[in-house]
Amino acid sequence: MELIVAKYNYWIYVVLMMVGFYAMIGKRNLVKKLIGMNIFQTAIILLFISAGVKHGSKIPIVDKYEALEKGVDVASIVNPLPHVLMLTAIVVGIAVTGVALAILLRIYREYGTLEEDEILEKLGK
Amino acid sequence: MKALALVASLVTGAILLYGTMDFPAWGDPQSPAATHLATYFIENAVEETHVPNLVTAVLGDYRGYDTMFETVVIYCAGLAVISVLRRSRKP
Amino acid sequence: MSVQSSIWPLVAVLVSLLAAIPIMLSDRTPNLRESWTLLAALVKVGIVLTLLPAVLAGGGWEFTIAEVIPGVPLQLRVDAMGMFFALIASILWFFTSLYSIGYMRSLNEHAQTRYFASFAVAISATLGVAFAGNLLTMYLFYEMLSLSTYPLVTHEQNAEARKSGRKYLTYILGTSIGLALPAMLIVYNLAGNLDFTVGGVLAGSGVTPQTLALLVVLFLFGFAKAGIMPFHGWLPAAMVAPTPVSSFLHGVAVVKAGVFSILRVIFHILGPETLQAADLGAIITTLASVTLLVASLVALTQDNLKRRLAYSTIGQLSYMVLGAGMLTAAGMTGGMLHIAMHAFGKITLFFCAGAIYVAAGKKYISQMDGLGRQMPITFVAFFLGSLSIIGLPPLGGFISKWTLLVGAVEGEQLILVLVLLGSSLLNAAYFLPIVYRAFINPPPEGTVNGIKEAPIYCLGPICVTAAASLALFFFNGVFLQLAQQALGLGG
Amino acid sequence: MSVSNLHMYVMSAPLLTAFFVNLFGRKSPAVVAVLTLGSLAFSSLASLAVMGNVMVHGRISYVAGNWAAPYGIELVVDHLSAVMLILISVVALLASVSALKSVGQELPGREYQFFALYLILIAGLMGLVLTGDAFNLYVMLEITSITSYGLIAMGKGRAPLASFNYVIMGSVGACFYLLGVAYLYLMTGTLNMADMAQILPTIGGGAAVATALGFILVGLWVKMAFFPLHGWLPNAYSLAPTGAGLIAAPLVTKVTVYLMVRLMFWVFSSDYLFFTHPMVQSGIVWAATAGIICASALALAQRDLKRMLTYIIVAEVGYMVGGVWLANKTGLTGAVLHIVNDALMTLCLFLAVAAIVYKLGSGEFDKLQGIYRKMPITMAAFTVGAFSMIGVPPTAGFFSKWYLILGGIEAGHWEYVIALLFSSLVNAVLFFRIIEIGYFYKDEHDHGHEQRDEAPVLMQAPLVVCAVALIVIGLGSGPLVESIIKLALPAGF
Amino acid sequence: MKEVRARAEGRKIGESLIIQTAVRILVPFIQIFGLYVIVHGHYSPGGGFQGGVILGASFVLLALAYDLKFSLTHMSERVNLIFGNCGALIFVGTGVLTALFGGLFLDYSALDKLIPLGPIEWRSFGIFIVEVGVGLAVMSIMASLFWDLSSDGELDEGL
Repeated sequence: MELIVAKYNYWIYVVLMMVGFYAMIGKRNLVKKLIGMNIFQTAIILLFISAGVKHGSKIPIVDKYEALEKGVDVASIVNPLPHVLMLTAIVVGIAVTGVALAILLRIYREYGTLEEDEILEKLGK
Repeated sequence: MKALALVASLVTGAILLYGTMDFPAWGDPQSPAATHLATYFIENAVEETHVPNLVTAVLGDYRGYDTMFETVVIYCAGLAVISVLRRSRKP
Repeated sequence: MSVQSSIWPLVAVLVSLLAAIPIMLSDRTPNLRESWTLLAALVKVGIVLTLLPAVLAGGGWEFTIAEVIPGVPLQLRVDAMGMFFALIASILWFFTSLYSIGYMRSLNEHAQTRYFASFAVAISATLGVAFAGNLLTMYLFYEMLSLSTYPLVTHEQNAEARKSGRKYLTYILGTSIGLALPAMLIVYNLAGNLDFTVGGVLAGSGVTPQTLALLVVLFLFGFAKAGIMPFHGWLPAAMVAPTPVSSFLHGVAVVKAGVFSILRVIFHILGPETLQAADLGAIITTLASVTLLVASLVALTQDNLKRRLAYSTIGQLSYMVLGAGMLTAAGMTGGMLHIAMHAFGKITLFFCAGAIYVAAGKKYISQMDGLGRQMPITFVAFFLGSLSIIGLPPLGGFISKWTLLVGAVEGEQLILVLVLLGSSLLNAAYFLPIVYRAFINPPPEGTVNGIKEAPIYCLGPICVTAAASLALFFFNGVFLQLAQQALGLGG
Repeated sequence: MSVSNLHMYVMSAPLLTAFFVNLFGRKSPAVVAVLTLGSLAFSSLASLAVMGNVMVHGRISYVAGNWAAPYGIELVVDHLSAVMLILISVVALLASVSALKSVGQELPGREYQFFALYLILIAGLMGLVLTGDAFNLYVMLEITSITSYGLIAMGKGRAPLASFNYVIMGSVGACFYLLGVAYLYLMTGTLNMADMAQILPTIGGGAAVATALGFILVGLWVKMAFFPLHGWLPNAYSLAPTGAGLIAAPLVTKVTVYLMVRLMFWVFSSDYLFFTHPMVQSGIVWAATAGIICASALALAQRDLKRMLTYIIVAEVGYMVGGVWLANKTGLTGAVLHIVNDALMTLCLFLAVAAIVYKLGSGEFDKLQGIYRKMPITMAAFTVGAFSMIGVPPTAGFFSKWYLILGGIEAGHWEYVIALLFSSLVNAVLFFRIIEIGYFYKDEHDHGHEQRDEAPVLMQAPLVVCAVALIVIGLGSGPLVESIIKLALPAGF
Repeated sequence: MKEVRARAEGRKIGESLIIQTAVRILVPFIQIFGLYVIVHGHYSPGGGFQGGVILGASFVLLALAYDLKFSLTHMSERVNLIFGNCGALIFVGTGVLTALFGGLFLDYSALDKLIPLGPIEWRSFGIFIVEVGVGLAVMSIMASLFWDLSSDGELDEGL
């Protein structure tokens, strides 16, 4: 029980991950698959961000001159690295989504539908 | 198919949860993630780059190489969308 | 004399491979094309003969092409055993080339350029097998031989030829990749190198008898060109090829390359003494004996002359393997000698079959009644060839079969003596009726009496090889000496 | 600065050129051609120089931005990555020569878009090879993926559908990989591979590390189309524009295999990988075995040249993964050598296919009758590539197979040995079927000499170079292994 | 796609005067704010990506309120392409430039040889340069993504 309370952030992300993953491989609608992919990525982003949290610390922006003179109190500042990584990951996610949407438009142009079953049916003909 | 997908995602989730057993608790200031690299960045970034926003400092300089490719990624995406969607025009 | 480094072995191997290029380029001018073939053949014989004296004197030649795998270079080495085979192959190539020209032109065959080019590559590969300095190099040329003969087998390009080609490749590539390659790797794993060494590279490597037995079986079947049953099926199928191909490649080069490889492996990789110690000769002799007898029996039932010759070849090949399997000095020598004797005898027979086809258009034995009267020279040569194969004096075949018998007696293997004798009887039973039919039976009524001898290009080589079979009874010193040197006996 | 920047130029040349291609290439394909070939030629030469540097100075640790290793992003230039750099740039150069023609035919007027993506894909692959940072690897992985998605979706007909399938599968792979990295980051607090390798033994192999390893592996397997996660590959590569197949087929899967090797041996220790859970190790070899056999069998069922080759690629991935997981040096040597050889032989075959498609419009078997007489040079080179695939000495393919089989024998994994032999035989059947159709089928209508109708010289030249390279590399594989590949293997393994 | 467009035209979605005017007034402020976010990334949350997205969003807003062609009159596709390329070029070019000036790749302090500001100041300034590059690229790509996706690659009407 303690396990769950102390680490509930992991539980949340895993649940989100499962939702996304299920949508990616289980749904028959191509757009839903894409949405699943986004949920999956969000789950990972949450994991990273939650790893950066330190209780009782604030955002990683310091006063320049004060910092140069006195140094920075490490404990008071949140870990900036996951934020950096996730900025990158978000951008990558956007890029993939954009390309995927473009491809979906092409598919729609070709088959007039985005349901996998219907497309397969048309291909079968 | 759907049942298979459900099982697959449940199994994946279970494995991931199993992996979290070793993890530090949420917000633990002593966790490896919060101590190893992070300490260095917090202590030295301002001094070494004169940028008070640590995220920007790390993003633009320490991990500038990453960021460069991040830009390339988004550039690629734009390019890919154009090349996928635009129809060939007669010159 | 010791082993010297020299580029000549490589030249000997490559000369015909390189000749393939001008042959292909002179597609439109047949005369020029054929002169390339003959030129290359002559050069090749010349080089092999110049290399001979040093080998007879106990020396050798060596050339390393590239170090491809640690401890295993691509290396050519001319030793006694290789020279033995190279001598036969290069001399017979020259005559086959002459014969091919006559045969192909008489029948006005298509795609002659491809034919001659493939032929050139094939002989290059054969010499490579002969001169290979280690197992890997031999394997390389062995594969090259398989691939270059494929277009020859499929030459006709009809459904039957394609089917035979598929069968040929399935057997040959299937066994060489599936069986010989892993066997080679196991040897490499055990010994750390693959050099041919007198006494066997595995001698003293502490190989267990079980592994050794596995290796023997893998190699024996892996070199399926030797036609050990049950991997013999490709040989009768490959008879759809033009006769010069059958005669040279499937009478001499290809099949002998298989036998040669097996002998090489037994003598210089596994080692006769290692095999003896593990008591594994019996596997080889049993397999060979069965093939020998079964093939001879099947040959009896064949009406198509070339197919009968093919089954005869399968049987005769097993003689050689049988000799090696006896693991006695005389037996092994006999096995090697039989390579030479059978080569000259069988090529004569195939040449004759081709000549009959060119001159009379007949493929089946039952059609050959009285043909001997119209084509006396051909059938006399045929008679001599068959006597040699049967093993009667005064022909070359007698020498090798006699040595084999001595080997069997030496090894106190009575059954093998019986097998050898019985099989010779069978040989007689499937060859002599043909001769009888041709000379004694009257020609069937109503046949047009326009059949003459084959063209001189065909007839010449026939006479030479038939004469050679005869001569080998008296002058076989070179081959005997080479065979004994290869086994590390005597000289 | 004593440290050489050469490898950075190798990578940034195609990257910078991509922008210029996109800016100035709209009007004339000639500009595109000059820029592309120029930059790739520069990269090829420079990568050779990088190799020379590495041979002299050993491993070069390069930190982008001049920040010490775990804080900045480390780039690793050692023998292994130098080999890969050469491979990528040379393959890309050869492929692009041919692709220029083929894209000009299939996507007229859109060369600049195609080649901008193409060049970024190459830069991304080089980045993948160079990086020593686990997260940077993810970014690079996505660059290569996004460009491939785009390139593949430029094809006609069903190509977008195949591409979308690839998007989903590729994203699953990338996400799994990122999850693995996240777990490692949470446990070690670092993203630098060398740093991770130092920290991991101190924290022991607990549940999180095992999970991380598992997810990283599965993620990469999806990306490299390791059976049974290969579903996306055959459609994607066979329906893509020919020019895209030319670059993706030889490189993408092979580079991913390289990544697996890099992550396995430079992050996790071989002890941890192979001896903590021996069942896993042999299980993966069995999976590779199954993959090789199934993919080979599937290849037999194809009636189109491109599709057949895609299944062979899947089988070859099984070779390499199996070789790596044999847990001995010979197997690993074989796998690394096979990365190089397989890239070249796949390139050779795809170049030939590109030439055939250029002339005939498709690579269906029925159309191939009499092709040997029409395109003798192309088909001769194709035959060399085919022999290499089958593993006929002295072509390169034989020697890597040699090491792989030897590794299998040493490790006692006979099933893997048998699978390799089986796959070689299947390849023999596959290719001789084509040779038979192309060479020995008489054309029903025309008995005379068929007209020579070769592909353009620009498509033949790289093909011939590639075929010759296969033989040269085969003959030179001894020195190659001794002086480069041996040094490229992880130390202490 | 056609039906959607026809419906949109029929009902004149987006042709609302209130919205159009509001957007007209808002867009310059949005753009200035975007620039601010880019430039002020050193001192507050923000930076190239965030600012670039805001800038891109201003064009998206224009296209939504009016139509696609209108937003193209403000920023033609050609210019947009040049912006995108230049943005990425600035970043990669900076990297190559630092290498050419004898430093390691992306080591901004190496540019000190070009204009002596002091290595650490150059780091700060280098970050600024690349952030501007990122901002340009992201803006252009965001706009381009929207244009292409909303008009199915035809760049005519939009949604």
